[in-house]
Amino acid sequence: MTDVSQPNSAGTPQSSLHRLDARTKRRNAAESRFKFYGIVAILIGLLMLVTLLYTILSKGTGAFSQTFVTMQVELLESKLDKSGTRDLEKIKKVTTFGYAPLIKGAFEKSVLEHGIDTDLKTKDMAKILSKSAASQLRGYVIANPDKIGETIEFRFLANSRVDGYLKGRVSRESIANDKNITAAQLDFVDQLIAAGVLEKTFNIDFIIGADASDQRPEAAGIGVAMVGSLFMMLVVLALALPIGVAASIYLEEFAPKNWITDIIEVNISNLAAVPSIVFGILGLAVFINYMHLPQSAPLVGGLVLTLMTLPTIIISTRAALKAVPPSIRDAALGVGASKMQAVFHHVLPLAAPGILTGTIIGLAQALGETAPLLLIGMIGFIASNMPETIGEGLLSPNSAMPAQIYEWAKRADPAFYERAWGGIIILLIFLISMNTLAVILRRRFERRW
Amino acid sequence: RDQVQVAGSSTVLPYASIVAEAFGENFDFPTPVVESGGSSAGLKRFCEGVGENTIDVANASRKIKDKEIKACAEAGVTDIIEVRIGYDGIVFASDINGNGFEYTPSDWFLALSNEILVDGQMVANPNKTWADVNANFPAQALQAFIPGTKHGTREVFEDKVILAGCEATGAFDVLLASAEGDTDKAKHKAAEKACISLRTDGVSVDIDGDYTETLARIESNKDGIGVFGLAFYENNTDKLQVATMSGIVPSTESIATGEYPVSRPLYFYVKKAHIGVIPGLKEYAEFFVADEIAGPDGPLAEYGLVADPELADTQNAVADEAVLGSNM
Amino acid sequence: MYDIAKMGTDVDQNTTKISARNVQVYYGDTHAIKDVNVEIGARSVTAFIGPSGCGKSTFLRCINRMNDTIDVCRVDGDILIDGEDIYDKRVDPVQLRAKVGMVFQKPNPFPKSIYDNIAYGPRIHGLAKNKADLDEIVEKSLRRGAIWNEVKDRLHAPGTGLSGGQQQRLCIARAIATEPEVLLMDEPCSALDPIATAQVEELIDELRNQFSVVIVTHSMQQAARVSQKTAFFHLGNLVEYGDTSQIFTNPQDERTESYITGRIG
Amino acid sequence: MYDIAKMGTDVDQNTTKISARNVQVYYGDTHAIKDVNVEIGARSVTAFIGPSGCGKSTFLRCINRMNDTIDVCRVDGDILIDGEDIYDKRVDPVQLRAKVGMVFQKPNPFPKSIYDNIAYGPRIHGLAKNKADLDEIVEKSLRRGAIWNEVKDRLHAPGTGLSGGQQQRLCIARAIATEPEVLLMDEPCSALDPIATAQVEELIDELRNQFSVVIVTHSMQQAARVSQKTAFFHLGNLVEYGDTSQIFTNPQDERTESYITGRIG
Amino acid sequence: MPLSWLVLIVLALAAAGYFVGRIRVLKLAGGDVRALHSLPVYYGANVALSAAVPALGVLLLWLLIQPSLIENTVSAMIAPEMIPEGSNLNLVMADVRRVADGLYTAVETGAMNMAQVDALQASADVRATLGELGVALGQDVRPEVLAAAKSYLVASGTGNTARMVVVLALSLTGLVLSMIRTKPDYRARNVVERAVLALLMAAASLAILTTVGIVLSMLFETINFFGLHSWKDFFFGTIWAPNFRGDSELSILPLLWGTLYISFIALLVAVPIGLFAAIYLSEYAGPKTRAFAKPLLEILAGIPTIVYGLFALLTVGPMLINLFGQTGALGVNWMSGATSVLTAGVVMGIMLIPFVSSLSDDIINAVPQAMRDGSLGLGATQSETIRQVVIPAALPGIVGAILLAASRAIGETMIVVMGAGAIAKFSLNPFESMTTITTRIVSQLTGDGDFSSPETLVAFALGLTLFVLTLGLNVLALYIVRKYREQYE
Ligand SMILES: Nc1ncnc2c1ncn2[C@@H]1O[C@H](COP(=O)(O)OP(=O)(O)OP(=O)(O)O)[C@@H](O)[C@H]1O
Ligand SMILES: Nc1ncnc2c1ncn2[C@@H]1O[C@H](COP(=O)(O)OP(=O)(O)OP(=O)(O)O)[C@@H](O)[C@H]1O
Ligand SMILES: [Mg+2]
Ligand SMILES: [Mg+2]
Ligand SMILES: O=P([O-])([O-])[O-]
Repeated sequence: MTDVSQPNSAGTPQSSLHRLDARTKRRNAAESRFKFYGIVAILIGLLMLVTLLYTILSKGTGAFSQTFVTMQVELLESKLDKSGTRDLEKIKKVTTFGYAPLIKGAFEKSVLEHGIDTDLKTKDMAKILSKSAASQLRGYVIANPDKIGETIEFRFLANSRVDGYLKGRVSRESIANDKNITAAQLDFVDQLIAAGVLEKTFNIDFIIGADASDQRPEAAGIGVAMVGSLFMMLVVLALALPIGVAASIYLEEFAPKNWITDIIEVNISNLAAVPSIVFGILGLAVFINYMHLPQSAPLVGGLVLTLMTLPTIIISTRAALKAVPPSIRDAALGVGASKMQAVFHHVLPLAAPGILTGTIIGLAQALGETAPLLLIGMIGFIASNMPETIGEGLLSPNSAMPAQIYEWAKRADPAFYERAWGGIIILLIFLISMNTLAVILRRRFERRW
Repeated sequence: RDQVQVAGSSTVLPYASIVAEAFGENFDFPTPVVESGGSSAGLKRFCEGVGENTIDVANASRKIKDKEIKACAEAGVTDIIEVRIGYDGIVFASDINGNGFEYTPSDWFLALSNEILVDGQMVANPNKTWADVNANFPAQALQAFIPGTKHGTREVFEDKVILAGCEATGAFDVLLASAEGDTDKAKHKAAEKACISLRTDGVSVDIDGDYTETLARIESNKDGIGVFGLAFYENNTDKLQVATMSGIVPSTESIATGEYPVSRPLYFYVKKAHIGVIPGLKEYAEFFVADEIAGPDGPLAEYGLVADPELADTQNAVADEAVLGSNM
Repeated sequence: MYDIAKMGTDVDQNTTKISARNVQVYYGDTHAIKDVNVEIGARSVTAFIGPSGCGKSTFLRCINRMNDTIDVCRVDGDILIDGEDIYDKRVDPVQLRAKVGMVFQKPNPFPKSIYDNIAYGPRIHGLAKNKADLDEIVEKSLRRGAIWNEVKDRLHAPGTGLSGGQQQRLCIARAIATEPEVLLMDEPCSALDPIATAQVEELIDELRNQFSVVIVTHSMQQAARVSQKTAFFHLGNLVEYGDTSQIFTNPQDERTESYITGRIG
Repeated sequence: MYDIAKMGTDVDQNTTKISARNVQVYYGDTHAIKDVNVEIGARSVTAFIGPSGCGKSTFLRCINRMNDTIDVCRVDGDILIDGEDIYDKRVDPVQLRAKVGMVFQKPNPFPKSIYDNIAYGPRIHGLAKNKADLDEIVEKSLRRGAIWNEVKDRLHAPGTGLSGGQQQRLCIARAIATEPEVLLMDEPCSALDPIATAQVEELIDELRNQFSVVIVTHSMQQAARVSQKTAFFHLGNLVEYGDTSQIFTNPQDERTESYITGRIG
Repeated sequence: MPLSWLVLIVLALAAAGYFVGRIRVLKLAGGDVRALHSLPVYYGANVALSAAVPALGVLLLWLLIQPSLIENTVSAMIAPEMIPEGSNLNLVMADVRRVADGLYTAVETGAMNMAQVDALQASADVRATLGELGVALGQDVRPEVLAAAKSYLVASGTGNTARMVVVLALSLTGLVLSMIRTKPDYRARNVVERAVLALLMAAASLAILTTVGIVLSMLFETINFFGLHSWKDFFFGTIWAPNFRGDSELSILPLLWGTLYISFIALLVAVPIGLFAAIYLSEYAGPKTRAFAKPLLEILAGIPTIVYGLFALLTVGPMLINLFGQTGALGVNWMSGATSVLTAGVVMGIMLIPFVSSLSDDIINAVPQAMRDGSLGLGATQSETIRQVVIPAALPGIVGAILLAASRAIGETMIVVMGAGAIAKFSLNPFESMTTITTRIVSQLTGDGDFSSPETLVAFALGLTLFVLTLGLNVLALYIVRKYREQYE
């Protein structure tokens, strides 16, 4: 038979598979184009990510190093304890302003010791130091009153202009109108560098320290805010996870399908869309004004963020529960487990990785949130000490990392700007670690059954 | 609670934070907590009531309003101590490498107002460049970054610059003549309102953020002129050059003497009921206005606060715990 | 292999274990089971056969009230086990299901160890006084599930790591562990290969010494091999019920005949 | 009904349409198809039977290279259609699949209207010049799919709203609409009720006048009813291939016999 | 007894009940678990719940009701003529409460005893005494206030004692009753499970509670706002121009327009990029690429929005000017300022990419393989399959993802503040500055205006309106998803 060569229908004339017809070629081209769009889309996304990360890194790494001046300071008894009784109350009477002569003295000594030739007055020399130097000295003296009269080596922060000079942010041209620093002072700085008195090193205080006022950018650190964020995250984790999981279990496993569950469902997805500032309004009204919880406290921040994160956790937990195959539920029911037992013994453990992923994403979102904190008093100048107990950590005033970054970004001294970006780097390290954890969990537990 | 709790104006915040920090260093009291969030939000929380769970001090970049005093009283906050700490200078600055300007209020009115007076008629503002506004100026495109309507600075800008310019150019009289209203007062108000209505074609850009944002705008648009606080300008002299107003260079001195016209007073308010209850509250208030802090040589002035020539009166008032309305 | 003639030798199949009276099942508006009456004997294997969608699974799931978990499902009529109505208000379905075990079409071991798979039921029903007791129950169940030898060395390996046939026998062992009186099996071999199927069938044949086994199958060969009684369902009706040998050799109903001879289904 | 004797009357079945030579299929390390050689005739129905997991579906999917979509799947050996190697580099699987249509086990209409379901293939292959042309193709395909009468009044209703049997016939009509030369069917009736099955079988019987049909089935009755040739697979091997009548009445291989008589599978 | 002690005792009773219940039932069953209806833990839990739940419930109610009861009795003591000029009963009562609170603290800390409190005279400096204890009083205490405060204190003292007795009694009764009921055939599991179910239900209702809280926390100020400002202007006006002098025009429409426009542009960026990325990841990419690209893209969603704001201001704005500005590369002079709807929209779009891509990727993956097989089997190319079969099938889910992204866009603040400017106006030109509802909420709330002026209160009206709008959007989304869901199942 010659069946094979005969056209068997009107539409497709018998053709060799080994030759592409024009239409197929066209369709294949469309195919490649389509795939190309996909690659381009991903590349755009990744490019944006890289640009953002590059911007952040290039602007923020400077915050991790700082310029220090190392000097011998004589703790003059004549200035600090005129009576000589070492009575702490009397020593405390000397305010930080009273410590200025000590610093001037230290400069005098340094200049002599290193044979630096300068016309600068000691008062102007002292200006290259941070304003925190005096309080650093005072703090030391109050802690060690017996050291009065001795000469101790101190490492002082240089002020932000000097630090900027070492980091290339400040130049001799740029300070033309700057009343905070003069060219002569920069010359002096150069001499100090040559003498090895002044150097730029890694600055751990940025990571563990507390905020400083607008005049002392060099002394500001994000550590306490980090602890504030940590406590808020603890609250969120402790509340949002159990409540979110409980709500999801009810909705997914037990709730009858009726209008009440519909209302709850719409509510939850709507809460996910409520601008975060509105949660701040809610927090102020309910937790502070009505329940009288303390202001600026991480506890309140955590509660507000809990309400904000709940929808995220509920939505992803429900998805995780839904993904557990019904056969597992049947199996449990089949051996006589109650529905509650089936859920708690089998479904929940299987959904755990999904739930954790959702929780981590929710936490990450909460970690970066600023607006609601504005209304419950966690933005501003909150230079608390590190909390010592958990209770104190929850209840004593504190800031949070994004709030601190936001606050720094607004301040006048450009040195704060660098710190804001540095803070963003730390925040991002947290976020990326959390994301990585989520990915690892997802990968580790994905479809084990 | 053992620390003083302060909230309010973001303009006062830097000064308050400098004081709070020094206070914490030199006293045995813990460092006060100073929140930002705006004068209005601060006063609102101030007027929430008395007690540990309310704030002790509200910072404000304006005087408390009568309505607010009333709302305070309704919530039991009756004895309020008003403390004026100094003045905030408001300056006009542009990119350091661009043209310098010497303004008068009229220039700003002619640059930004919605309608200006041309040949006795109010017409839609036709000016495109500074040269159109004033022949002495270079032909640089008009672009102004002014505080958004939420900022107190905006009110000062409108009052002391635009309105002054409106009157100086004669536009005010024309507007008053044609203003609608039953009473003189209403007419006056309508004319003022017309004066300060600014053009919306993108020449004048409201900045709702902070001065950092204004600075960033100028950096990305070199033609822009921005409105800044004096303190902010002084910390960024490497990027900005300041313009004079009516021939006066803004500085803490020229503002303190009143030569430079554009400035506003800064305040904080203390709840008398909390004095003696919250440890360190009175000490904080006194420390804030002490000469070594708020005086012309103190750190606040160094940072850019215009010291109050009548600081001594304020110090006495704080020491006496004189409350609002007591001298009326 | 399995001989149909063997059936007659059984003792107990005349004692009624389960009896259904006028059972109707609705899924929302669909009438899935129409007026079924049937008496299922103790210690015997009963097969439900019929074309796809005829309601075999539905009826099977009525017997241990697994249908309760389907929102839209509604059951009318009575089902008595040992003379007690299982749809009575006083009956706790959880307790019922401990008494009426179930094995599903697709093997569904818990993603836990083999030991825990078996121990789960006894644990939640408090069947073991102590660990030793539990160990004993586990071993006994695995032995009765004819899988002990294959898994005794890896009781703490995951149950999901077994082959399909092993998994299904594990599931049967799991169902036996709670000491049920009735064992329901919904197409237990449809996911298995021939060798695994043979093993499970052998097991079923042993189980009927102790349990009343009801098995749904789409394979007439299988029904013929393992069951003593067969019920033929068609479009929700129980068309014919009787001794397996009789159903396959001499069906009374025309529809049964068409089905058996391969003209429908 | 379908008569096995009918087979001999067909004309074309000796013309080879598809021939497979030493085909091996691997899923990763699993050797799923072992050295299969087979010649499938034009205009006839060929049935693949065998126990579950023996590789029927795998081999079927080799014929239109649907296996390409499975990452781990690797095919060795040659498959020729009309003498051309379909695994040749120059062959575009897209073109191939237009020529070799496929119907799946579970009816899978697109979530579109009935009309669009059918028109989908002709549209992407540009088979219709205009709307009227397309309408005609749709009507013709639905007629050949023996479902026209049931759906002609609701062509724009969703295809997913049909009953299972209707859906499966819709899928067949959809496959025919692109004018393929070979039609592969993987257990097309396993999800259907008996009535729907009968309709589909009737349809297959008609289709063989134009197409070369290859059908996988788990039901030997079905194979006997619809096919002219039967291939029996076991554990990845093609054990026996020959005329259906011969395979069912006089199998050569022992394994085939065990399967047919119900001792395995 | 302080409240915390009471709670602790009840909890301790519950804990004890748990163990006793367990032991008792095992004993009754002769140590044989098999003789029990439920596992022993359930009997224990049942006793614990009976001891704790009713008692704590009553305690909670008590805490809510007692103050208002006492308030009523005490306020009867204050005769109308005792209320000073310009004040009202509420204010006086607030004073009474504060003084009573102070006295309570004094007694509690041991600074005074009840006798001393009784002896306290208004003439004595009550304010100073209490101040030392850390209790702030607004003004000196008047005699009638002190008297009322004392009776307030006494009443609440009595109330507290009664509370303690009742709560403990309830707890013990619950304990004993449930112990009596504890018999081997008692259905302890069913009871406990019902209680757990109630807990789960309560957790789910928290969402509703939050909603109610949000609405309530904004409702009163919104009503105040509408008392000061015409609702017609707010909803139907066309100008947004807050003004310190008062008498501002505050209409939501230009803000709504800005919100929608910016969100629209954001979606215009995010949806195609996100969708194509999702398609590539789920349909083309190998598992390795997917495992690597997906989490990387998700980082975009985690970057704090303030960073995006700065990115808009410093990078994207100037870049757009370089393209569309006067001296730009295109030479079109369409754009004069770096802040525009386009700037904010583009940056926001970048932030939203992962919302669309990750969710859509999951959804596309969930489309049954049978759909793809059906199409491929007809000789469709992969892209044809995706465009004509997979995407339509996944559409409801994709719409859901887009709606989520839209919600985020509507609620976003920082990017708009820094990228779009602060001008409220109606314009179609994407190169102009505009602003959104959310940013106006923040700026009116944190601004310098009088806090009881309409210019500040408008924030609450805006917030509530936005809330209602998004609620509507979500109802719509639910409806769409319901309507099209499971079409392919
Ligand atoms: N959950 C459900 N909701 C609605 N209808 C259902 C449901 N489960 C089954 N049905 C319908 O009830 C009828 C009987 O279904 P059932 O599953 O009992 O059949 P079956 O005999 O077990 O079929 P198969 O051999 O395919 O398993 C069918 O028409 C089916 O469509
Ligand atoms: N995607 C896959 N990946 C790995 N192994 C597979 C895959 N698909 C099938 N297999 C294996 O290949 C072998 C043959 O499978 P195939 O699906 O071809 O069997 P079948 O004869 O069609 O069985 P059934 O009657 O159950 O459909 C089986 O062992 C199966 O487990
Ligand atoms: Mg079934
Ligand atoms: Mg198959
Ligand atoms: O924060 P301010 O009130 O000063 O603008």
